[in-house]
Amino acid sequence: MASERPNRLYRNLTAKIAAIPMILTAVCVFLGGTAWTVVYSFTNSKLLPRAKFVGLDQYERLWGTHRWVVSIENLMIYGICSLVLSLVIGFVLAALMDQKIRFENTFRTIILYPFALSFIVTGLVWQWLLNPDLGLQSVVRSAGWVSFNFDPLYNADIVIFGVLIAGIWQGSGLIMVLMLAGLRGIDESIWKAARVDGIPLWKTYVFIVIPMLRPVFITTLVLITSGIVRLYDLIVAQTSGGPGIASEVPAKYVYDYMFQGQNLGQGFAASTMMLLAVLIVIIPWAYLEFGGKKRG
Amino acid sequence: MANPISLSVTAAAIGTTRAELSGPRGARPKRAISPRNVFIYGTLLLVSVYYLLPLYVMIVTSLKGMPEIRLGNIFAPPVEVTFEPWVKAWATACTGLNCEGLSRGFWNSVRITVPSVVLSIAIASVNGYALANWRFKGADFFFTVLIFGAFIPYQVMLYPIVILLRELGLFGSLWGLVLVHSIFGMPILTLLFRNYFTSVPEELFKAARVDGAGFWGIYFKIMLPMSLPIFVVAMIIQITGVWNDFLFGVVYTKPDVYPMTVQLNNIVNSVQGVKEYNVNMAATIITGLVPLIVYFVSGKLFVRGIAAGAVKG
Amino acid sequence: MTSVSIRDLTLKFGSLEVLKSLNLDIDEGEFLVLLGPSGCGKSTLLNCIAGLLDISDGQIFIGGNNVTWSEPSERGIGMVFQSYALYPQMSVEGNLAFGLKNARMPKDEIAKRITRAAEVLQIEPLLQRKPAQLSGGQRQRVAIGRALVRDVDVFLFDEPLSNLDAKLRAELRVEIKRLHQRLKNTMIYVTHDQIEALTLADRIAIMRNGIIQQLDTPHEIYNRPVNLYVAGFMGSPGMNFIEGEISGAGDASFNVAATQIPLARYPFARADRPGKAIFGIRPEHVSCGAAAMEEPFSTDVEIEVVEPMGADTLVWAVLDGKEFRFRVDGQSPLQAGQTVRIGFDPAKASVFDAASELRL
Amino acid sequence: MTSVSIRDLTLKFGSLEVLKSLNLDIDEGEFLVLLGPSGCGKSTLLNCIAGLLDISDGQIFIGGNNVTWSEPSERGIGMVFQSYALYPQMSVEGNLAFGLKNARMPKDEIAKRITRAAEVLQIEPLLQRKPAQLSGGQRQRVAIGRALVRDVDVFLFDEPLSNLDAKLRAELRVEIKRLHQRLKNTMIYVTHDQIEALTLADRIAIMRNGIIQQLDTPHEIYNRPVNLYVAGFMGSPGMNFIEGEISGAGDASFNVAATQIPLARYPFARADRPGKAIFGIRPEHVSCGAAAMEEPFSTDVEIEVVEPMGADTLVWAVLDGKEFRFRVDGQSPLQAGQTVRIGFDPAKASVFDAASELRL
Amino acid sequence: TDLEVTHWWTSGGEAAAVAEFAKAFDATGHKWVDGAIAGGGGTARPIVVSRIIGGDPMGAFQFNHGRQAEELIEAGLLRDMTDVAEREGWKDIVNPPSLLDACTIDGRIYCAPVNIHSWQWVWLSHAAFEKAGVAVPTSWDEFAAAGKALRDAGIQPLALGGQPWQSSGLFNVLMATLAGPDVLTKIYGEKDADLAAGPEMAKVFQAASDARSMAEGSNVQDWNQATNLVITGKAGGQIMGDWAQGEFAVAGQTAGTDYTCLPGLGMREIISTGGDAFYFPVIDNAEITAAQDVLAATLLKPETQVAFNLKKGSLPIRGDIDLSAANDCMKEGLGILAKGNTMPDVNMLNTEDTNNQLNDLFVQFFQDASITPEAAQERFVEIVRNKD
Ligand SMILES: Nc1ncnc2c1ncn2[C@@H]1O[C@H](COP(=O)(O)OP(=O)(O)OP(=O)(O)O)[C@@H](O)[C@H]1O
Ligand SMILES: Nc1ncnc2c1ncn2[C@@H]1O[C@H](COP(=O)(O)OP(=O)(O)OP(=O)(O)O)[C@@H](O)[C@H]1O
Ligand SMILES: [Mg+2]
Ligand SMILES: [Mg+2]
Repeated sequence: MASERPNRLYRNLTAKIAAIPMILTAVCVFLGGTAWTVVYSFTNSKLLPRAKFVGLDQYERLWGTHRWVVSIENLMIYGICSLVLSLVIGFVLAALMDQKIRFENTFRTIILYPFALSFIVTGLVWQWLLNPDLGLQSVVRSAGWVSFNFDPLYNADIVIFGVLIAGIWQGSGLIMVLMLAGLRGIDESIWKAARVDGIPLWKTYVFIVIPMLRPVFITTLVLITSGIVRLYDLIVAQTSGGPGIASEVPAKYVYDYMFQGQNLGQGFAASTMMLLAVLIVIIPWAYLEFGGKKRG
Repeated sequence: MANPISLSVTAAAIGTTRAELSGPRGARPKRAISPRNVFIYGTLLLVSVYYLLPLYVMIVTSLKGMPEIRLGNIFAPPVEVTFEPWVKAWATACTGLNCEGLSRGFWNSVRITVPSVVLSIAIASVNGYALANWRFKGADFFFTVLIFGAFIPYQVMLYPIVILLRELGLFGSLWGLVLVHSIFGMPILTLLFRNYFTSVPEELFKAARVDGAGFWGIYFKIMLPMSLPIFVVAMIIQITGVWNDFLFGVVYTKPDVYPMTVQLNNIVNSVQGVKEYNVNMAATIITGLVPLIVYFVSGKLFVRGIAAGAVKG
Repeated sequence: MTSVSIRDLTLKFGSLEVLKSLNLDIDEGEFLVLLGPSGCGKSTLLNCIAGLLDISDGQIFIGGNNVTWSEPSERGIGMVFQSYALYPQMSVEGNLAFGLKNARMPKDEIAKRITRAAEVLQIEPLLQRKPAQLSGGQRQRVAIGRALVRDVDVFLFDEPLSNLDAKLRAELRVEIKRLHQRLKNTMIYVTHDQIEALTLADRIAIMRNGIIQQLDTPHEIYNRPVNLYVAGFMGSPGMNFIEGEISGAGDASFNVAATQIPLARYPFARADRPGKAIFGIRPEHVSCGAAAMEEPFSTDVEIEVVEPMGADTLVWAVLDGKEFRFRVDGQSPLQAGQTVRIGFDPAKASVFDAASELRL
Repeated sequence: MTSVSIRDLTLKFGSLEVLKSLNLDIDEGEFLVLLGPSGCGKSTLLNCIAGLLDISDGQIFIGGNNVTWSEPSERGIGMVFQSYALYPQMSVEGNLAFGLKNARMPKDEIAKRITRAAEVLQIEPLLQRKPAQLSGGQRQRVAIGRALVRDVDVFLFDEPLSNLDAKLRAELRVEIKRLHQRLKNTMIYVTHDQIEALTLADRIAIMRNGIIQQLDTPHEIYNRPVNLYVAGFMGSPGMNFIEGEISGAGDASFNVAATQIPLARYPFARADRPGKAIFGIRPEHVSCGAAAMEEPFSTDVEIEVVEPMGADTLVWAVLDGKEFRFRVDGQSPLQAGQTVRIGFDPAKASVFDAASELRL
Repeated sequence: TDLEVTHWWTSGGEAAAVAEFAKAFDATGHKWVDGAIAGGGGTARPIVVSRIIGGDPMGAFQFNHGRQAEELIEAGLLRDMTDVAEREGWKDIVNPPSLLDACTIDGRIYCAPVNIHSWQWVWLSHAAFEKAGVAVPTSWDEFAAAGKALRDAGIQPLALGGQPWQSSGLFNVLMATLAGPDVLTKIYGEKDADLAAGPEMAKVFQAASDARSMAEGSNVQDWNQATNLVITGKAGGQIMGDWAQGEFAVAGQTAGTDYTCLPGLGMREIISTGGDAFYFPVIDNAEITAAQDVLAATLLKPETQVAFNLKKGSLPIRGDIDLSAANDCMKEGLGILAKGNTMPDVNMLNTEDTNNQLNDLFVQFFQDASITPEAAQERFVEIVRNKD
């Protein structure tokens, strides 16, 4: 039996070997890919990546581009609305589902099923439902309300909300399930204590329960945010960025410039800006998750 | 049982006033249509309409003929039910020269989805297990990077991965695509598994180590049998993701292994004259059918697994 | 005066009848303990009184009012839970004030009450802390405080101490007792720890399967259990039970195998004495060694295990092939394997009918 | 012969030093109990011995071998956990067999060992059940069985009884004691319940903040605690402490306010007796009423709370303005508010230096 | 040998045309494996590029003529087809020769041009004008003047799809026909920013603004949906390249009776000579290389050219073939081509990057009436100044 202190590296060697796929993915793909992207964002690569550095030119152009600014604005609007609405709708629905209701399974299934569909499908369906000549607007008009106007996908001012309707439709089910799971995890005696204290139900939710659901909110926040940053398929399927450039988003900007515009450098610069934004979100999260508390 | 209580009770009962006895008694009266119930069920029903409307429209439209669609109301049920759009979507819709509809892509999708799901879950569950129970130095760092990966827009990684796959000699093959799906599924799945395994009592793990089980012994004999709910969650998420993927399927493979979604895109985007909404809708439903069925079948386990794995952020 | 009065209370969960036509009267200022094994319906009864569960049948009166259909907050009760149920993100002060603020009590009144409660419970220095920063005992005190500030007539406790370790439990037990002596409120206290029940209660109600088995003072319950169940339930280590037969009428004796225990000094509660019976004697009523010879009954037993417990020592011996426990002084020199003389006074014993399990 | 031997064991979690250069020798067949408050490092020490934690410094020997860097399964130890840690998806038999299968033992040998262990623990009828179908006590027995079948030299128990209710705890305690008497393995047993420690241990190690305060027999620890901490920790209700001063040299006495306690009969451990000191006497060493007058020291106290606990009664009184507890018979007629004479023998007391808190 | 060919010809007319290629190629004993990607160049190009970079290229792929493939050629990823070209005498037959120039880098030929597409057409619906009671216009100016009448008749005056390239295409057509091809060549080819800022361009922008008001309310995405509006008489006209012709053909309409086409918008007889070309990635497999050679040769064979271009509605790249079966519009195009009134396609002058920027500008301009022509021109000048 060993009396020498063995090399640290060999302790739990199997575990380390088993983690190699993860380490490789993390380091080679995510870190490596990111670094590669950042490096090439300083070049003037066109169709193929080329190491001809041009400093910050791509970034200057990026921020001078009207479409990028619109994209960022859209993402902000969509992001904030989607975050708030997803959380609110998800939570309210979860709270309703938590009232020991009948047909809970049915309602839950109805609310969650869009989650199983792809964004492409979601985009198509809602594009159709919101089509003024075929969808809701024409139906309401043919029902007699002739002046009814609801054509978000063809109105540059509100097109992003048309996308939002579809995005919420698809995403809020999962949030609801997460919240519901969180609610179910709350100690029943908290509810009892609040009732004995004579606290109205809504106050119990707002002042006691919601603060207790912090971990769930963090999980959902991560989920929703990562979805928002990646928003692409839905836009492409639903509006293709239109009308005009009114519903453009950064991910689409990246894609279009990299592949359609054959200007990789510009695409990489835009990606780098997006990654930067992600880092701003994720660093506080990682800090909360790993910084203070240790397992014990 | 005859005991002193009954005595004391009668004595006390005599002492109480008659007014007391006439007060409310028994269960609190409940009305089925209370404002509370109206609010709850009303809201839920209203919300259900919002969630069901698209599905309804999809189904109804897919059963109509084109003339009917052009004339009418998208919410009206079909006057004349026709399954032709379904047949067309499945078997005869054309893209370029291929007129096999979605059927061409269905088996490809299966062939892509099954190994992708299996591999990604296998890797992610081992990762999660290693992270939760065998915390080695640097594990948290790698994990954070992995989570960071969850936020990277796919488009950004398109080229680096092309290069990666080329170097691995996997580009264009089914396995290359499987690998890509495993890589992009890894962050969220690993998070799920890690959270789940963290919630398994540590003592179980210790007991198994004392019993002489190694890394794999504990994983297969102790952890795996306990983690059905989280596997279901991972499976649903991954099946949905992989099956619905379009970008990777089209970029990293070639036509003979194109998944169904590529076909769907082709059908939907190859407009021949007017858009054939009924065929599009039929194609859309057919494409979404597999994840929908998987989800309907295992929905309950999904919710259970979510409760077990995801909430403890 | 009666403070809480329960009439024919029945509660069903679906088809499961958890409380069965239960009657209970609690006097004002009384400390009543509901004691029973897990799942017997103690918490359910408490929740019914608090109005947290809708009852299936019967009536509940608190302070003379019929509160059967009232909201929990209108019943004049305060409740303390096993898991404390503090609002985790409010400070201690916030926890105490929250209910009062909801009742739109003026600010200075709230402050006054909190100060008073904090003083009574000695949690003044903790008022600004969050529950997570408190120890178990401190949390428990805050939970009590939450009931205290509301100035209620009846306090309901649901196993308030069972999450605490033994030492803290002992201390808080005394604190609750003192609190009761000071406040003189009616208190209904659920526990499955008999030491708590014995030390705190004015009266104890022993429950089993939704039925109250015995409702009496701790002394009576301990010394004169009405049935075998209560006898076995109370006391740790439990009463020694010996199965046998009663013979004779006036100067009866209890016979088991070769041993005869005279029952002349036993105060029979009933006249009819059937044959098969169970004889019970508490370990602490057994003397040993020289003292044993002076008891009305004595015999030899072989010692199997000796458990020194500090203040006293528990001895596990074998009497007629059956386990027999008795308690001796902490400094006792007894050793496993030894044979020793033990004795007891049958007057301190309890004898039960073997069939009905009722006290004879 | 030494069975387990720990040399200068240090363990850090990050910068937190949980165990500080700890030394401990455990004889073969000894029953050692690690006792201490929550968070003092008991489980950590046990995990180090088991090899479940990588130590920061020091060495561990089991059965004469240096096992500092061995795998847990190679150390010849078996471990029983607080939450049982049974593999939920395996039957009882599967649970017992798992370790043996891992060691690639032949099938018939496995069967033989399981049969034997099941017999010893009386779980033969349960072998085919899943853990979820077992009661708490049965689960605990299976958990012990898992260590038993592996035929290990050293059993490690981490609070094996603390999830059980009081009654079951008392029973299983005796079973573990019997098991030890039969098997004569070395056992290391972690608990924070002092009754368990006193009843089970050959020797007790009292820990605090990762340091062993006293390692001795239960009797010594109970009656001659080496410092104030141990004195206060052991015993429930705890020892009464009175702060005061020692005066005189040969026929010293302990002075507090008006009261003087003669220390002539106290067996001083050390010659130097500084002024300020703390006098400790256990509640059960205090007599009351008539008996008090016969003790070397007696005084009057006022009774505050009386806690009848069945077999005996705990009285909380006030002596010189300070809380003072003593224990009397269960049938005692004492009442709150009464004044009563108490007395004790200073020879049974413990006196500590006020500054160093060490026994004088 | 199987040869996988990637292209984005998936609309009705396009698919029928591709089928002709496939038929001709299959007749040589090889097999055309169709790799159609719907969604246009934007979707297809990254697939092509990543497969080539990824080392698993298709046998051949379609790109637009011009600078799109430049870098791939420079990186040595595409085959030098000079041998085939010489064997087949492409130099002599391809007309106009500028088409082959676009395939030529450093004197080597890298692609096989298959058709000529011109952008400068407007397609007018007879039914629509009849309904509006206006004569079918003969020039852009007349069309613009008829806009109000059409709108009053409940007809969408100008059909315009929402895809960005349609908007910039429309603008480029206006520029070429109203300001003239020289201006366009100067601005795009020589980055003449002053000219771009000048009054001539201001006029073009003004015309674009008129077109914008005519196109308002045209809620379609794809170009052929827009064409369909014209075919069905829901819209008065559409400015779109000659590929729209294919859609009219598939719909069974006849030029002159059902619809009218005006090359150069009826303002100036000029067409651009863009088009599609096939490229052949380097594949280390002799059989495939041979099949690529055969395909390249087949694509330019006279019979193939005739069959393909008739279906596609584009002009053949060789002047020596008989197109008597062609319809009037196509014949007009051929005529202009024969006269040599050609100009280079925008794709040949601009990189995709610049096109992309123009797309962004004009799709916004045409969809958002609040952008003044002046503001748009300013941004236009900016793009021209910075283009490479
Ligand atoms: N919401 C419920 N639905 C159905 N059965 C219930 C419910 N709550 C409790 N029960 C059942 O009612 C019985 C009484 O439960 P109760 O909680 O009152 O027991 P208890 O005496 O408080 O036990 P413990 O000491 O474990 O707290 C148990 O058998 C329990 O299973
Ligand atoms: N994995 C860990 N990381 C960091 N600190 C830890 C870890 N495990 C335990 N600790 C700390 O080490 C100290 C000792 O913990 P340990 O579990 O040994 O206490 P214990 O004596 O067993 O307490 P208990 O009676 O509550 O089980 C505690 O302060 C604890 O917070
Ligand atoms: Mg309970
Ligand atoms: Mg511990």
